Amino acid sequence: MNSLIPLFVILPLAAAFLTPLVSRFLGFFPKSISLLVYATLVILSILYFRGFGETTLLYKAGGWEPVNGVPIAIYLVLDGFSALMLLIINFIAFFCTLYSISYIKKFTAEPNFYVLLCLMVAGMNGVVLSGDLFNLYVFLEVASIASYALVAFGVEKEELEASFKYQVLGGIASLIILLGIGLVYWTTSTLNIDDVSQIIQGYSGNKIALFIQIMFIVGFGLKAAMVPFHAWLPDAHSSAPSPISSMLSGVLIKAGGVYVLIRLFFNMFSITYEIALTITTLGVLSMLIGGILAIGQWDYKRLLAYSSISQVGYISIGMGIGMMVLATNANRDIAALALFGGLFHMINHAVGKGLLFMTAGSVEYATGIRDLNKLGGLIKKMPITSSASFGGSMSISGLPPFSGFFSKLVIIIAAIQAHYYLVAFLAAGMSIVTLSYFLRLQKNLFTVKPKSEIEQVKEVPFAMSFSMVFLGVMCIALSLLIIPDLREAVITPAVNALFENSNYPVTILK
Amino acid sequence: MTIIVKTVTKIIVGVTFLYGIYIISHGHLTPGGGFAGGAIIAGAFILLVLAFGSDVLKLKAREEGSSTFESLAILGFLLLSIIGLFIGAKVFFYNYLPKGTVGELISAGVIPLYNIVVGIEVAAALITIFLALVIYKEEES
Amino acid sequence: MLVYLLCFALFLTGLYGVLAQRNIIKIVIGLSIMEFSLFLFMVLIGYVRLGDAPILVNGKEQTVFVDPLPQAMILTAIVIGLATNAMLLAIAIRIFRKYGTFDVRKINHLKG
Amino acid sequence: METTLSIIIGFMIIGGLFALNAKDLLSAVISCGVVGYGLVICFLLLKAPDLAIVQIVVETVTLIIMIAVVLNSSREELKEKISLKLEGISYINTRYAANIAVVVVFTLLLLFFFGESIDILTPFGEHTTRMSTAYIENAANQTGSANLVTGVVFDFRGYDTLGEVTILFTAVIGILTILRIKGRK
Repeated sequence: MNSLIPLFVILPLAAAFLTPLVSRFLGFFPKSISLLVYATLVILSILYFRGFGETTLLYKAGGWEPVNGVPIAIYLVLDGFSALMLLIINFIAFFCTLYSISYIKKFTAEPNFYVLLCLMVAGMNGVVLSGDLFNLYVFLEVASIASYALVAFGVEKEELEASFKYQVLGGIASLIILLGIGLVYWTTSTLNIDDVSQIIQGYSGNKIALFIQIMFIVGFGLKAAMVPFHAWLPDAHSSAPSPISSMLSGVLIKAGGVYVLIRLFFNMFSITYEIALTITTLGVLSMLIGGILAIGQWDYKRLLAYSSISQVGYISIGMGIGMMVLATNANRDIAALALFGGLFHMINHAVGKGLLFMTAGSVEYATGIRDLNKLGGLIKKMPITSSASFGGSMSISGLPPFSGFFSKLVIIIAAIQAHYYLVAFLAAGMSIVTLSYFLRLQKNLFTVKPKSEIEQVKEVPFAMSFSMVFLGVMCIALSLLIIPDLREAVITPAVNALFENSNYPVTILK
Repeated sequence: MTIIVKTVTKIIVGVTFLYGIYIISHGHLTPGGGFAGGAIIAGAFILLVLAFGSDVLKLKAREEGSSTFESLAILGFLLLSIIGLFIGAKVFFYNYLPKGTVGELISAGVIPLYNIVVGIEVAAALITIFLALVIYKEEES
Repeated sequence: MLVYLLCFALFLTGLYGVLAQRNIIKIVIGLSIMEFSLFLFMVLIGYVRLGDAPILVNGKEQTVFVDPLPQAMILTAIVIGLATNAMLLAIAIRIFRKYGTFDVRKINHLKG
Repeated sequence: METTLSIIIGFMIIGGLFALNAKDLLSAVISCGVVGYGLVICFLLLKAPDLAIVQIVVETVTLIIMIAVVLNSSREELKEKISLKLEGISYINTRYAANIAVVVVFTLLLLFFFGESIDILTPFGEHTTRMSTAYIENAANQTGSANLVTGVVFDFRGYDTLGEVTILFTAVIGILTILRIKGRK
């Protein structure tokens, strides 16, 4: 397994580099090779869970051993948390590609679409695997630049404007992250995440550590679209082609924002109460403001985009409560529970929001309309799309048989156990708000009398409906993760990898 | 452009090209390397386009050619790094060729090869970006 | 330490440009200035007084070198900056063809 | 050394301010180029010849592309003021004010933390190496490259360079995608 780690980056990159050359002669090449690559990577990440559940694998690029205990080259690290992220990324990417086979036929320059998607996945895999700060920045830029181009894929007025906004804010975020990395190098003279953590623990009382943390919160918060920094998300996610919206909302904001925040704050800095409080506050703000703004939306994809902001808030609440409990030295089990809730919700949101954007794409594909006022009565015309949309909405808003219910429940229980009653109350309240706007969405889409313009509508092609059905089934099946045995196998390694008694540092300096 | 500009360009372009190749091939000995050399070669080409006007050269074909070159070069880079997986220490980015004596032209293992590949890649990328912006203007107006 | 302060001032100049200007080209210029200041910042960190450029010359005694790692990182970052600038300019020229202006206020079709 | 650098950075700040406030877009672009060339001189003073070469070439190419873009479109500049006048009543431009406030807050943050942590940060010119000690001591023997920066870029951190060329490739594909004439069939 150890020697297979670089394949997560090599395979999508090789597919991306080959496609422009080969696609001139073989038209089917781009889709088939991307599907093949993602399927292989999903199998590889499942292999990790079967064989190495609790161990941390280390890969030294270039074969450079540490000198005097100081790592001198780039190390790739694969532990439970990275493996979970890799599984989500490649799984969603597989179904987005499958979905795109029919969807993207409306656009010109199809091969470029698959190339950019492959590059984005390669960038995200690189971010997740990286054990080096600057390397992380480089691969974050790969993913971001590919996503800037994908948002503008339709080259109409709105797409270009959204992409410009996204690029400017994303550019500021990248530069602030680079400033943070520069400050880290100034203080510690090293870039390896684990080596930095050993030195910076000594400075934990000093203001410089706090300043670096603020820079990283601003930078990665911009990438993750937490609330004061969310201005770009609704435009970018609603203007992109629908499979790309699924990738952006489902995976990119998590791999490029939330994942890095969690990784850095748990494994690199020593946790302080102030920072934990800041993250929880940002999470609560995102949850409230995203949810409230979503109520007023009449555009299918914009509503989903605002809902993404709200759900990212839930994930950061789980993470923030875990940090607060660890910082105050309270019961570690509660922290583990909160983190479990956050990560569980991350999985659910990736699948559910990916599915919902796909249904939005299907509705747009079949009718050409995104305005909720003009839609209606689709349940008879498009039964698969409407049932998938129903499943996704209910999973995100947290109704019992669906998986979203359990993850939100775990977060709320953890908040109550940690005595943060206000947070628990707000989380439960926002769950009702979420339910209300999704119910309104369902009503407008499917039950209201159909308007005259959409009478000739047919169900979407097989590739699109298959991905939707599969993800819809996953929305229910994922609730099995609450069963202790499955939970031990999939999410607990990720939670354990984040705690300070994990073997993340130990393996590197051997 | 005037005849003076064209004549001077004809002389300078060759020299610039040679300088770019020199910078690339001596990247492991003197300052510079693949990035600088590639950008210099691209600069020479851009000078050519600016001096002789964009309509003389068949830009559309050239753009496709340069993007093909780019894909080939970047595949070469990936291949060079993947070969490390099979030779010697069997790790990604392993420097598997003999190192030679420090300071000689043929030394440093794979580094000169990386320099050449990156040089082609950067030159092709910059030329493609420039041509894409130029051609775009022609077709719109 | 004055150098670092001036470097931060350059960064803030760029930030002011990005946030306060309403012209697309000026926003791009602001981002470039921010990039420049960060490149300078990283190289300033790696400088060692009376150090030599990190290149071995035959027949010269081993001397103090400046830190090669920030230079390698900035080499990477310069090319990243070039790529982002080129993407922004492509979008800018496309927006100009569609709207006939570089003014951000006049191309505000999306709200949010 | 420090004084020379400070003077050059001071000129760069003036150039940047001029670029951001120029009336004509062409002169704005050119003064941005001046800032980039100032950076080249700083790199040379800081003993980074590799960076100086790359920066001077990249800056030239960027400048050509930017001038081409500006000449092909418009050179008109649009000013924004703190107070607007609509139908005779003057408003305070809230977005502009908010953006200025963000810059001010960022400035204060930067200054505050810089002042607080000045005793921990190593002063200019007294950098101690940790990760790069190994690079300086025996990089030449291990990689065989006399230019240490090239050794670091292509051998120790070759994986970064893979990401970097990938970014260039992504940008080229992205630009070719964005500059299509028609997006939808």
